[in-house]
Amino acid sequence: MDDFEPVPDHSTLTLTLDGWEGPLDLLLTLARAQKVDLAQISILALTDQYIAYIDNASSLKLEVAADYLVMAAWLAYLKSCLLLPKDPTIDPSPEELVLRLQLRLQRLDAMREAGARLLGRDRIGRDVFARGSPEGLALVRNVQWKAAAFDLYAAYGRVRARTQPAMHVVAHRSVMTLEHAIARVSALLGAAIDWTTLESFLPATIDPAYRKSALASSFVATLELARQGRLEIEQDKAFDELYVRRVA
Amino acid sequence: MTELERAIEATLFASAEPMTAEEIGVQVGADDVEAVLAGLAERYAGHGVELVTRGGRWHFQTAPDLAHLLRRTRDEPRRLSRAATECLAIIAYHEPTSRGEIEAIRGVQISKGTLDVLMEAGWVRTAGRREGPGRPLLYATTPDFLTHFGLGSRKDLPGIDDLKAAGLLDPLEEAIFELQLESDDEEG
Amino acid sequence: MTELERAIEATLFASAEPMTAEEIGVQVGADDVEAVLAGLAERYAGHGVELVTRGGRWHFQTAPDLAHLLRRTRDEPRRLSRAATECLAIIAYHEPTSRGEIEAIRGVQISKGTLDVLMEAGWVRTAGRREGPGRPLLYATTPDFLTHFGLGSRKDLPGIDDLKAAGLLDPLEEAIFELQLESDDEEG
Repeated sequence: MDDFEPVPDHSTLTLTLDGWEGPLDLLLTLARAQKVDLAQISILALTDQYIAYIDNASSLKLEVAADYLVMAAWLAYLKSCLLLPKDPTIDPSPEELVLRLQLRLQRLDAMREAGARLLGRDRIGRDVFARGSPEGLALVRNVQWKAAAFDLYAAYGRVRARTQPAMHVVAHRSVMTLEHAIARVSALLGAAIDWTTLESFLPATIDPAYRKSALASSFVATLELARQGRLEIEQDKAFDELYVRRVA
Repeated sequence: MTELERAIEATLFASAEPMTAEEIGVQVGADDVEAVLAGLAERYAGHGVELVTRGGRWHFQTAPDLAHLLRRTRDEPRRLSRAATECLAIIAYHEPTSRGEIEAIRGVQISKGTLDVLMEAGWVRTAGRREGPGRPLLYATTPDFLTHFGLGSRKDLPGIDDLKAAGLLDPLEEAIFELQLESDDEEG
Repeated sequence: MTELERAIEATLFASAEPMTAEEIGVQVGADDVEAVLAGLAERYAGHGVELVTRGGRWHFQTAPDLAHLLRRTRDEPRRLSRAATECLAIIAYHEPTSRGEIEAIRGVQISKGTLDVLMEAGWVRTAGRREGPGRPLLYATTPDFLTHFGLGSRKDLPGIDDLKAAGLLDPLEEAIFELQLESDDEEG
């Protein structure tokens, strides 16, 4: 298909037809063989050549040949119109059809020639060359990062809020720790040989919250000391006063 | 040589692609570089390297008459099939044109891949659709086509004026399509 | 311009590599091209393009004083991503701090590009390594950071009360913040 002038091979028409780019291509090649201006081409002679070529086909691959046979039929029709006495009722007239066929052949021929002339021009990379190693024009993107102070602080708040486990710390509240209560109760027990209320061990304070904490811690402290066998606990009934006494 | 000439010369030497006068102006920070470009092209006339304009884009290239010196070490550019060459010519001389029109001129269907090859080469692009029956896709050539084939513009297509004068580039009349009668109708 | 000059000019222009005088001679089919090369270089002196020799090899290059024209810069304002903003905030409040610590505080890994962006923006710098296992690289903010965010010093970073008042800390406990402020004090 790369060859611009395929050579017809009459012995194997199937292959030969494959070599043509359609019936028009075949017609054009035959027309050019007449070596006259395509506008002056003898359509009668061309028709005879074309039909003879097709008739010489010993075997036809039908799907390839269909277009060629249609063209042959059309040319045979055109030839008969040209040879028969003029019938003015036929429109378009045979002369008009001849003109159109000539124009078509000229158009294809012109484009074929134009293609060849294009390919023959001074082409870049074949005949003329661009610079071998252009430095290139660099477009340096100077990114200017933007962020507002608020974005920064909001981001920090977001991070902390997202990642820290909720941790609840009781703030501004004095408490008596268990260790402190154990130490206090142990010390006070030395003075209290008899049954004494737990409340009497509590420190004097006006802070009710601290008093509550001291009571709770001291109670746990007495339980711990009782477990250690250092004191005894007594209570008459639920929610009644708690009495403690040192173990002698 | 003026500073502007120097700047334009350097810009076009450095650019990996042909540039329009407008792009060059932006690059060198000047308006109206056309006249300077023309002057620069004149200055290079007769050199081994020339400044040329193709489809409104400027680039430096080696002088065509030195091809024999430079060709030996290089590969031939892609060889186009006959079908692709004819397609390219038909598109260039008729653009924008449809696949149907290309097939009508060649009298044969375009096999798959033919237009692809031309588009891959960067010479042909799609150019919208024609309003009308079937809204066929249209094809046209690219600036790279002009650059590659050394054409200042489509006016420089070989023989285009003569072909036009002879009516060979006129829009195809429907009647001509009927030449092949049934076979074309089937495809249409 | 002589034919030999033209041939050499075109050869060097089209060559992808600098060429020795000998290679050029082979290409253009001439002996003793040195003198011609020198003449050609002189012809180009003062142009936007120069013919130079480096280590015995000749090539064309754009004039060094025009480099700024060939490298156009364009300012592109771009908003800092959410990840980068968080990262920057953590560094600001905890500096100097390591990548590992930032990730621990964010609870999300940071991509390599994030710290790069902050350093490119000029707001974060590396600040040595922490003695200890792995000797992690430390990051801190720069004076530009303070300037950009309108801070006189890092002590001007809003503390807990400010953030809380702004509603930025809703699910956050004060104690955590006190902890953080202590660590700030240590560094201050």
